Amino acid sequence: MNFNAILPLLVLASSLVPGMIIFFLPESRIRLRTTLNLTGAILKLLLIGYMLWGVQHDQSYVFRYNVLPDLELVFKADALALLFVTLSAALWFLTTLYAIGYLEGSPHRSRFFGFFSFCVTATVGVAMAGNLFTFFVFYELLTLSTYPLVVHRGTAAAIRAGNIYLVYTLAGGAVFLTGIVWLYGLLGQVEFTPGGVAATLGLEYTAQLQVIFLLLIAGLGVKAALVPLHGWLPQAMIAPAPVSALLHAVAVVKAGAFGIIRIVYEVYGIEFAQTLNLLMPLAIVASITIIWGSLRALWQDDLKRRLAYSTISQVSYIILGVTLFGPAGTIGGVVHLVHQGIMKITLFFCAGNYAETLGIHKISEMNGAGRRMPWTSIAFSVAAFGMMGAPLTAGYVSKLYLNQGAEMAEMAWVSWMLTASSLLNAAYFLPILYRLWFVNQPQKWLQERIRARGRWETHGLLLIPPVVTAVATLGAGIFADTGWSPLFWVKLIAEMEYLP
Amino acid sequence: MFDPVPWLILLPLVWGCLTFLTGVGRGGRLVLAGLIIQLVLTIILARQIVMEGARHYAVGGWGAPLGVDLYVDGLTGIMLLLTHVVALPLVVYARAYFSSQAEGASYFWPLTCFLLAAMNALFMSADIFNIYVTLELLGLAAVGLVAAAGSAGSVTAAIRYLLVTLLGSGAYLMGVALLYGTYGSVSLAVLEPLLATTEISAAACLAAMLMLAGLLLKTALFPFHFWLPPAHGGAPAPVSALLSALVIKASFYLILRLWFDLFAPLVTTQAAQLLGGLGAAAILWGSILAFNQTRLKMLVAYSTVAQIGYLFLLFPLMTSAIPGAAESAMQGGVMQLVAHALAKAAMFAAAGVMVLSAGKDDIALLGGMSSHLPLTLFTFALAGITLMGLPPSGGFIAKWLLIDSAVSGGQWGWVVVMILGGLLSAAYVFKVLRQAFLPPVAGIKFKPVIRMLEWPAFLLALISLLLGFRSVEVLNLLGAA
Amino acid sequence: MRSLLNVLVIVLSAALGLVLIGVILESPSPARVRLSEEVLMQIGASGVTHPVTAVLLNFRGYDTLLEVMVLLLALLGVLAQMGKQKRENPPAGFYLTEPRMQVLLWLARVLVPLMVLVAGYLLWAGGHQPGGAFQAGAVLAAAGVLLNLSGLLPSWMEPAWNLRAGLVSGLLVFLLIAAAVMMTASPGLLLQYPPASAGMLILLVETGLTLSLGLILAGLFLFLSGDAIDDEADK
Amino acid sequence: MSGALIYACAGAVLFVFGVTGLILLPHLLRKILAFNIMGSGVFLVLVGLGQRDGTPDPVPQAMVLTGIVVAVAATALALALVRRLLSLTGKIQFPEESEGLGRCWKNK
Repeated sequence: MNFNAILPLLVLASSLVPGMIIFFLPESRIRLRTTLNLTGAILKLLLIGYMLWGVQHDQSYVFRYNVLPDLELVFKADALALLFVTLSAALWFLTTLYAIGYLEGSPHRSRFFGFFSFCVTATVGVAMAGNLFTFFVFYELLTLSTYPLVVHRGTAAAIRAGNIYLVYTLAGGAVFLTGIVWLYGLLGQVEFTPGGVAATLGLEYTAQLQVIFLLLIAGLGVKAALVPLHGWLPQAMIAPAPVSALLHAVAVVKAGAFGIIRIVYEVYGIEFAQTLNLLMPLAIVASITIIWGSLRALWQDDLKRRLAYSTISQVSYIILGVTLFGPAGTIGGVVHLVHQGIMKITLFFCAGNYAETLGIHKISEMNGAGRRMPWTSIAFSVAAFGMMGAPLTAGYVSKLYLNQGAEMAEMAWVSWMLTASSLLNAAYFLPILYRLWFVNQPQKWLQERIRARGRWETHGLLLIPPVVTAVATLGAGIFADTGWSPLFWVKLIAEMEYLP
Repeated sequence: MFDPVPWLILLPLVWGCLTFLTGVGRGGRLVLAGLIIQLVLTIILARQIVMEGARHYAVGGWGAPLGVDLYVDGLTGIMLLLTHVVALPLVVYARAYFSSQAEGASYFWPLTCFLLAAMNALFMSADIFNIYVTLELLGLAAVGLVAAAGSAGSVTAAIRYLLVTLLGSGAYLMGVALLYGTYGSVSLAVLEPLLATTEISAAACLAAMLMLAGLLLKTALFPFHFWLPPAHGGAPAPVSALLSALVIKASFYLILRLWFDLFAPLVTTQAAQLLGGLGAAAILWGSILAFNQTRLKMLVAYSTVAQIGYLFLLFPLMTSAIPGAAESAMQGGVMQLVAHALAKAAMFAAAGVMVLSAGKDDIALLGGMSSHLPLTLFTFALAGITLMGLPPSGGFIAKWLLIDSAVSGGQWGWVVVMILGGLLSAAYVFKVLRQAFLPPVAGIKFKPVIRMLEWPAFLLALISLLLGFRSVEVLNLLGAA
Repeated sequence: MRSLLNVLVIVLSAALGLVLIGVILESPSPARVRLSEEVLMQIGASGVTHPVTAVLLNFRGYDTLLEVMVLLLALLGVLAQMGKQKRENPPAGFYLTEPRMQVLLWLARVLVPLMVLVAGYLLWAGGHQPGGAFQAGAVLAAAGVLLNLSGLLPSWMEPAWNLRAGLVSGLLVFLLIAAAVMMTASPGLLLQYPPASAGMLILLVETGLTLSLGLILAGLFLFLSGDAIDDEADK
Repeated sequence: MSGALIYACAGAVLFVFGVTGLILLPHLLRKILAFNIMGSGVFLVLVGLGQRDGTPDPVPQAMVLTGIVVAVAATALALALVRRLLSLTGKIQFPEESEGLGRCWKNK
């Protein structure tokens, strides 16, 4: 076996192995645990960097293993996989830093970081899955490894949230499995291939393929939090902030959205999906989700819950982009996978900072926090403007392409809907920013746990990650046209999909 | 060429006698060494089967119909390997278990050796009367092990188990009598062609019904499951693990053999659908009851009732006319059997550790277990993954194959049952797991446990999980003819 | 509900009985194998002349091997159920001290030697007429029970090594011979007696079995009778 | 109908009686007796059917001998267990089951 084939395995192992070791480490081995975590994260980034370089130079990284005589486990680092892998590895690194600071001194950290690493392994597996079977394997592993993180605090509320999470995701997984097995029954193998593989079946299977599509999307829609399958997401907010960040920005919801991308482009193929009339219903569901999530966000006073509903809404931008037939829609949707990740993780990091530093959990308590925690609040503001689609931010780029895509697909109502959504975004983010910067701070903070020390408004490890991601939010917007932006990479992917 | 077949029967008997001679509660090390030898022998045998195919072994050199024949093929190889792979860690576990809790230890080792001997003999037998003797052996050994705990509850469970198993083998023997009376032989190799070529007689049909009914009773298929939970849930943990993982499978193995070989000319699609229906009922009802339990070991025992149901889905699935669908059904059923045996042994062993540590068998007392015994809880969770049929476990591969078979054969009802069953098993597995994440119940003090209790269980769970990656080998062995 | 179930069981059983009788009266399959003829044909090579013994200890000797194991298993189960209390100087048949029980005592003293003799005869006779190890063992066990009931033999406690050795000796001898014939011949099969020495080997197996079957069967009674006396004493 | 078949038919009747008793009788000693009756029934059928054409067949006779030993062993174990139950609970019945099959299906 050559090196290119084991490279995907190494990427998986770079978080799996540290995770397993950490799981069995005694609680007191803090330094060893931190070293393992960071070594793994950096190693993963290096490996991915190598593969990014390789893919641009026409290398292919494929690993195959027969689980059954006619069932393969395939890892493939294609362009789309690398997009998601890079996102998760980079954000994992930052989240690990953040979590080390966030959880300092709290109990059960070996367990936490163990499952945290498993969770990233599962995400990377989802990203690099080369066929539907492999995708499912890691999709379910993701469920299992995130459950202990959701219930990590061990309170009754956390257990309840965990139950809801399980009911949704396991039921979704079961539906997904049915669809997959059915599709395997029809096709024999369902390897992700640009342009899709289902078209070979021809139109006489239309009805079956439509039902299978419904099953697959229903299964994936749970994690992608499509309305009405989104109920678990706001509940899961009970988890510690790094977990929320991970669930919302990188791992869970993205796995769902990423799966939908794979299904539409590389299983059905966008043109065949259009022929089967599958895109329009999905676009409608995505649009409803976008509006519904934004509307619900308006009424939340709990900061993390408002962000959660915002996530529901924003992830559906990705799905909406996927359903817009034409390269611009594709670019808008796929690039938003990255952009939303960077922006949303910033917001969650900041929310965690407010809670951890000042005991602020509600928006009504945020008055004047901007002056007490300027860096956190600047990062928060940048990300919030990004979410609204303000120019110079990553969000602007996404919305630009989505609007173009709507035009190309001749779906004018989508443009209107996007505008409405942007207004709603502004409606629920601007009041927060107003409170942060323009309302005087109270006499005494609710529960000031971390004192400001000189320039450090909070723990250093809590501050650096949101600032970095906020800078990335601006960077992805300002330097969108350079060769190192997510947009550039996504354009490559779109070219492959629409290659005649 | 060295032939391991006779040694797999003789050796466990020798260990049994020797451990009896060494005295009460002693001989664990001997059994451990013996089992390692036997494991090597089964591996040799499995390799022989893969290379040279199935074969008969004429005990005493007479051959059927005069003498007793043994028969080994791929399925036999799988069962033998499974038995030893499960038993070996459990022996390590049992040594640690009985060193911290003496109840039920006195004749554990000889009884276990005889139990293993009985199973080896049963798996290899190709003679329906000889099978009867091995069934009785297995039953008596299992009852002895259950009763050894000595409490009123376990003695009651043992008596009930004994009576059920005697009723079952009585019905089986009546079937043997009818077959002998009609065809004049008890050898499968002789009977099979006779049944296949001659006109179907009423006696053969009745014999089939009696024998299968007796075996179903022993397999505890719904609605014959009533005896299983108290027997399996009340025994000492190593015994529960052996019984739930292996002993139940022995009678299922016989059903499989008889159904598809000897009685193949008699069985009808309706009968297969009936078995499937009972299996489906077992899955749903067993899972619901498992979820309702307040005692951990009873929960695990009811989960066995439910998991047995999956095995019976292969009967209706095998009737499919679509090529490949029947094959995947068989493969899926056998994978499920293997995966469940490994996972259930791990789960009972882990449950035993938790009960030992908490001092009482109560799920409500498990709070705090996640930090007190993380490895054991992890073991329980890994075993749970197999039972739920989630990837990458062996249980997942089994479920994949079964669902694949059902979908391609167009039998959608069973798909729904399997999906629902998976979700229900998640409900009862997570009922335990989430309790373990809660803070400890006030006033409870966990006793420390020895490491050697935790690792064998973990090993079993790990094998059940990684089985998913090695299923090709299992299916290769199964396919060896 | 309960009575309804009972009625159901009775009705089903009755139906089963009728079907069974019907099936029994049905004529056998024309392709029926005539095993008894086969037995008579091969009996010359079996080492014994009585057909049942030939089947039991040679043609289907494997069943018998397992059968000894069944008995041993039952004994293990019984042993595991023995009262855990330690008895000192177990009282044997204390309820037989009344004078009118003297008859039984006398009878036992006369009968037991005779029974041992009968057992020996049965063992020897098994080769050519009805008899054999199981019958002989049963008679031996009966002698033990009689001795215990008449107060001449104490109930057994947790067996010491010599008793344990006696209990498993039959099975061990059987296993040893089974393994020995397999290893000496080539290619040897399990329990494949060479025709020349089959008679001697079978007699050896049977002798071992008689002794330990007698002990096992007696043990099934004697290991528990002590508990009965304890319970009686508790009252 | 030959004499052997009469034995076999009697065996069938005994078997059915035994099964019914084993299921329905509440007292455990009776259950054990019923099991023995059931066993005897099977043995009669085995031997009776084996020599339906008049000539005795040694094979089923040997099998019955084996079967009898198995039944003896099982009976001994059952009696030992019942004795144990008696000394633990003072009853020779299943605790929760006063009569018949009934309670089998009730699970708590």
